[in-house]
Amino acid sequence: MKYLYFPGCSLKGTGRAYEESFLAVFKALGLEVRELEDWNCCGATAYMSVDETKSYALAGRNLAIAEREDLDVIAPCSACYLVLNKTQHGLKDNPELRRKVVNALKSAGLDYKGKVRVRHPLDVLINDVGVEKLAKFIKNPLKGLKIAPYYGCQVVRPYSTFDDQYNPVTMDKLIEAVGAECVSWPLKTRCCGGSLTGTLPEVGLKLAYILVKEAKKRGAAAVVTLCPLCQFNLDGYQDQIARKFERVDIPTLYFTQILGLAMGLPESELGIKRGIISAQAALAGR
Amino acid sequence: MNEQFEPKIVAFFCNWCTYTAADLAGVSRLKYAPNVSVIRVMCSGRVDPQFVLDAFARGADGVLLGGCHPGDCHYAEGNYKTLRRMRMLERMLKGMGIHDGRFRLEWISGAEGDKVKAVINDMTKKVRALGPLDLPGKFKEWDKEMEELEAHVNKDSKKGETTHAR
Amino acid sequence: MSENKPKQENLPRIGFYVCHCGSNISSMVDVAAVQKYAAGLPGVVVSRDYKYMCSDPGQEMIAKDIKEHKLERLVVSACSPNLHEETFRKAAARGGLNPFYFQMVNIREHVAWVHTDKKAATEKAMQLVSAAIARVAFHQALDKKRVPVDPNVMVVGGGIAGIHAALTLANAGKKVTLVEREATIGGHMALFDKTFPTLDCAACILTPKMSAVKAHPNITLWTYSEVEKVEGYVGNYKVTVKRKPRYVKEDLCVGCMECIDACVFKEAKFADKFNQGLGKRKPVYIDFPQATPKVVLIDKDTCLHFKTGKCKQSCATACDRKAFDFNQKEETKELQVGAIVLATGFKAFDPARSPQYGYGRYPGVYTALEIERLVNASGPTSGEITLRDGKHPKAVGIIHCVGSRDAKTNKWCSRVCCMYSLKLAHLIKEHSGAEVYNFYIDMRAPGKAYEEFYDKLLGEGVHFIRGRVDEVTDWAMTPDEEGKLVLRVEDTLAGFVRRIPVDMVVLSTGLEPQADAQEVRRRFNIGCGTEGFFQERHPKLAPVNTFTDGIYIAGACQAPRDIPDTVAQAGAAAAEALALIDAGFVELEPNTSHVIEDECCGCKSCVPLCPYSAITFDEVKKKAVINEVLCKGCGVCAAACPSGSIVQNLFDDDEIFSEIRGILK
Amino acid sequence: MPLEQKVKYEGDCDPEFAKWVVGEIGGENLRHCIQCGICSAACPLSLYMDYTPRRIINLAREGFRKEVLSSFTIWLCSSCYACRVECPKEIHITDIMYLLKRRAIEEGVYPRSFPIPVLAREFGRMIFMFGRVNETLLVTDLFLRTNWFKFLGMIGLGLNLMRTGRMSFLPDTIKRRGELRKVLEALDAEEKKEKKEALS
Repeated sequence: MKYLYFPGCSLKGTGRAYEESFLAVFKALGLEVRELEDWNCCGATAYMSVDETKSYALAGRNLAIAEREDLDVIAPCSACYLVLNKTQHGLKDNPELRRKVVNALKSAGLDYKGKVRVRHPLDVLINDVGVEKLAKFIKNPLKGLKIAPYYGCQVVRPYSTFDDQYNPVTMDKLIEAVGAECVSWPLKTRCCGGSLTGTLPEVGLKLAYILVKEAKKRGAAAVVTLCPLCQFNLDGYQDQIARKFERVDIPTLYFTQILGLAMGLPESELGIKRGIISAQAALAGR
Repeated sequence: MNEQFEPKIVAFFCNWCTYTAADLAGVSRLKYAPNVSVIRVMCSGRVDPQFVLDAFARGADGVLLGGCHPGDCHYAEGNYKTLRRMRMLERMLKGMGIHDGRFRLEWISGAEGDKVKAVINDMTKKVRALGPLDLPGKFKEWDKEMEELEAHVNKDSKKGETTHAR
Repeated sequence: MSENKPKQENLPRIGFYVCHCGSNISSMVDVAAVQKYAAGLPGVVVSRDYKYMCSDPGQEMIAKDIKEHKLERLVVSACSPNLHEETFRKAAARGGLNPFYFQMVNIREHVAWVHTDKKAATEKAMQLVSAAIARVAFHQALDKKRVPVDPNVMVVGGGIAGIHAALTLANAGKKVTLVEREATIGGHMALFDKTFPTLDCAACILTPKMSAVKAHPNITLWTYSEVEKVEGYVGNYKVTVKRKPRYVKEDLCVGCMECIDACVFKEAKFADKFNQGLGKRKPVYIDFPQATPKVVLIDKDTCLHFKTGKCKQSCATACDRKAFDFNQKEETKELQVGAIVLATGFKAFDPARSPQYGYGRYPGVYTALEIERLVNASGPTSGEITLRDGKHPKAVGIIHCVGSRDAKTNKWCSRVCCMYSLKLAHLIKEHSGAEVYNFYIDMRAPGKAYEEFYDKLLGEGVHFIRGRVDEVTDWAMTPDEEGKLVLRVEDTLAGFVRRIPVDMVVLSTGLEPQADAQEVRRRFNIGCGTEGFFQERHPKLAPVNTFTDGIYIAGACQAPRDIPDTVAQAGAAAAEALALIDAGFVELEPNTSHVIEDECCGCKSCVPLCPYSAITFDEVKKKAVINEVLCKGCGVCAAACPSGSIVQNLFDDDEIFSEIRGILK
Repeated sequence: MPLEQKVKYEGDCDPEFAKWVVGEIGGENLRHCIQCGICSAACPLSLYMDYTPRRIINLAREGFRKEVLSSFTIWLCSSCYACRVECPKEIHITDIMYLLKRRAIEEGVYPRSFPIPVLAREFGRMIFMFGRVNETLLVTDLFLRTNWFKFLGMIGLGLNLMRTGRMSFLPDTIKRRGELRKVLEALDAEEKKEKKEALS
């Protein structure tokens, strides 16, 4: 199976471990992934607040480039996944918007007909590959590791096509597939604070704190997520959380990282060491 | 607003589902384009392909046929007969250059007032974009031939010979 | 196609009338212009407009004109023929004109109410008028056919609606067959403890009616039975009913329940459906002590005999009336009835569709029907409010509108939940002393003594928080919340979000159409609204009638409703059925088809098309023959006849062709 | 405590405001709100808001433009869409928050030193220049423009990111910057044309 890959800005920066583990796992599974040629930033949540049409056009350029090839586009970052899907919906449902965006694209020699399908790597792993096939690749099951699955917001809401909005379960299935234990908790889709950790730390930190605290309280040794910003908030701000509330110290990994570990890929290829809160203790202590 | 082409569309609605749905659209005060005039029939199965042809021949730009959903026909299976008949008619119309949604068959239940609105608006928009059909103009010559033929046939039948020309 | 146009000089004298309908029509259609336009059309000798054509003076005007102007045809341009066609036919008859020399033009529902441009609407109205005037010239004088009505009635569904309808009809001396799917009649009402707003006990008012059904000489009660097929037409329906085996002979069992004690299962260990799974029962069981008929039955799926074939059948041995019959088979019965009342009820919303409320995930979350059983003195806990772990709740939250008023589940208001939530709040507080919170969006108490009941609850100290609960979780943020179910809600009247910890959550689930409502309505040839409830003929003026004559609907199968309204509607449905039966005959619309023998070429195309087998072939004459008693007037044959020799009354080729021409003039 | 008059006069409302919201993408269902408050209950940030999301919807619908645009609520929205999927009337609340933010920026009524609108603006500028966003540069820029004092508190995090190799100081850029600019400028031209037409 072949896919196009839309990294987005975070996977080239703070979410580097996500890119590394995603690419390593897909390669090991025999899935071909090619980076989208000359992609630009999706616009994320911030740009929508500045200019709506431009924000659609920004995503539109990426979709136009992707449409040249008849392949699904994988967007691992939640914000990218949401924005690209939102653009698909917006252009489909609103003819006036479609006219404006397509005209603007045409003025730069681009065109978009609306054929691209935007996927999340979790969707691809569970639905294209399948849990049964994944099980065959598991060499090193993560027995005894208790994991809290954390989906965050923008992959499941509002456009998810592959999971339930209230009670998503695809990552739970993956956690079970790698032999780990899935911790049941009600906060798996609650907001991590998003960009508020940076802009309004007093608010953002509280949201991140609630999550790491509850995960730990329920006995999880690690949180597993599918979004670079979630990972950054839960992992990167724990010092500040400790200063403001209490020390929690729970590592946050990407689902691609735990899958890679269970498949026996070397830690160095999966960016395990890029976690600010080290995962070593959790991985060793099981 | 500038003068735009307003298509004339003749509709045949079955009494039990689609006509009732159109009544419901009215009671619900849904708003839709005034281009469609409805002829009531008891069942969409009553619609003779000749009705459709006649409507086009007399200047309709579109013909809409509405019946109950398959399986829901008040007369058990009239709409299946409609479907078969109209599939054939569609092919014939295509041969005459009438296509692209100028003839349309829709299943609309008595509860689907909103679908009446949606279908009528959509069809009006599409037929408007296609422009006038003007079959009467195109058929003027054919009509002449037909008249001659009919006169001929009538003469024959007056002589008392049986004819199945129709 | 025939071109036998009536010649200008031979045209019948047509009277045309256009209605303002107050301002309903005249605000969007230039009525005066339509009147003037019609006056100029061929054949029209009288053209008038009037404020309300359907009023007595309007009808009088028509009758008078027919006589004075020797009118031979009548066209009225007003509302939908579904509403007033009959009215104007009668007006024509009063004037001495055959009622079928009349054509109605619908310029209200199909024009005035749906368009926004007066000029275009007026033009469309003129097209339709021109079509009707062109067609009416071809109308023929017709007579309505009279068919006798079978005086027997079938009622489907044995809830309070079906029970009440059956009793009303039986009391009027009609023979009624009441068909119920479950093993007992009683329906949802039999599950309730008390009823709002009077708090009288449901069993006390329901069970006497159930016994009356069983005892009534005019009622045949078929429980554990389902209607399989319905054929025929108004006044003359043939119904096939399937009777499921109970493995107990109904006429022998007296309901002593010795067999249940004797069952090889010493302990009741299977989920009791009647008690919403909160209690247990044995494979041989009876739903509740007052079940009607009071006859036990065997659940084949759990009975040892049926599962293994190795059971000593101690139940059968214990029965001194020898009522057990393990070889009982499904029976098929046929019925002849003139009218049918459908009272098939509702289904409670399945809260698994709103996973945010944790039903099935947290044992402390219950549906309202489960609570009905818990507070019921004859329920699994004998009326004690206990949680699944045996503890007593200190705080209870009742969430309104679960599966109602929500685009993601059901858009409609289920109408009874506010009031039953108040009732449950009162009962829970009374039985357990717990703090009770009601989470509502709008408090709907529009019935007699309902607002007063709300006032009573306010006085009892029940908390009322106006807001839709977002989520039920076991996520504790404070020590108080540990071990509790936490409800997050905006107290919209206070203007901030609150977290409220409780031990028990009650989901006030809404009312939905039965799961098989679509199949049932197809079987009875009636319609459903978009939400899936049975469609009434008119929302205001024919609320218990359907589009199929002789089939009436009552109770929550038509829309969510409470007991008082259900009973009223059941009475209304029974009265409609009585009116049909006591007339003794029905008049059928004469829109049947017939063959013009001389023109039939004997090709037989029409014969297999008729769904009612009304067309036969006369082998001697080599012509098709239509039996007009069997014909229901769909016109499929007329459309198919290659020689044009089949004529459908009121929808003849000439009539429709002239209508097309009228529109496209 | 100073007494404050709470009455609102109809003259204080902007009747065009609700019409504007309803006309924008995502604002269509505004008027259907039944004020059930599930949006506020679902919102992880409503506890910090001056008006709960439900109140914003009602204020917007009634034309209280000033109150809505100067509220903190719209800037606190983290676009998690919890309200959107819960709303029983399918009101696109998150999108309404977006369009209110845009209007607030347009009218210049947002709090000057409030970092969120600044982030939005800087984000846009960076995309126009490079086509991509470098998170490190964006955050640094943001704190220098709003509250450099807070920046000091972030140094620890910065060092951690450097240690784990997750930080970069070189702006990432796309190859065909001209292409992207053309797209964006075409939209600017279109908007100008629209405004001109609206005036004439």
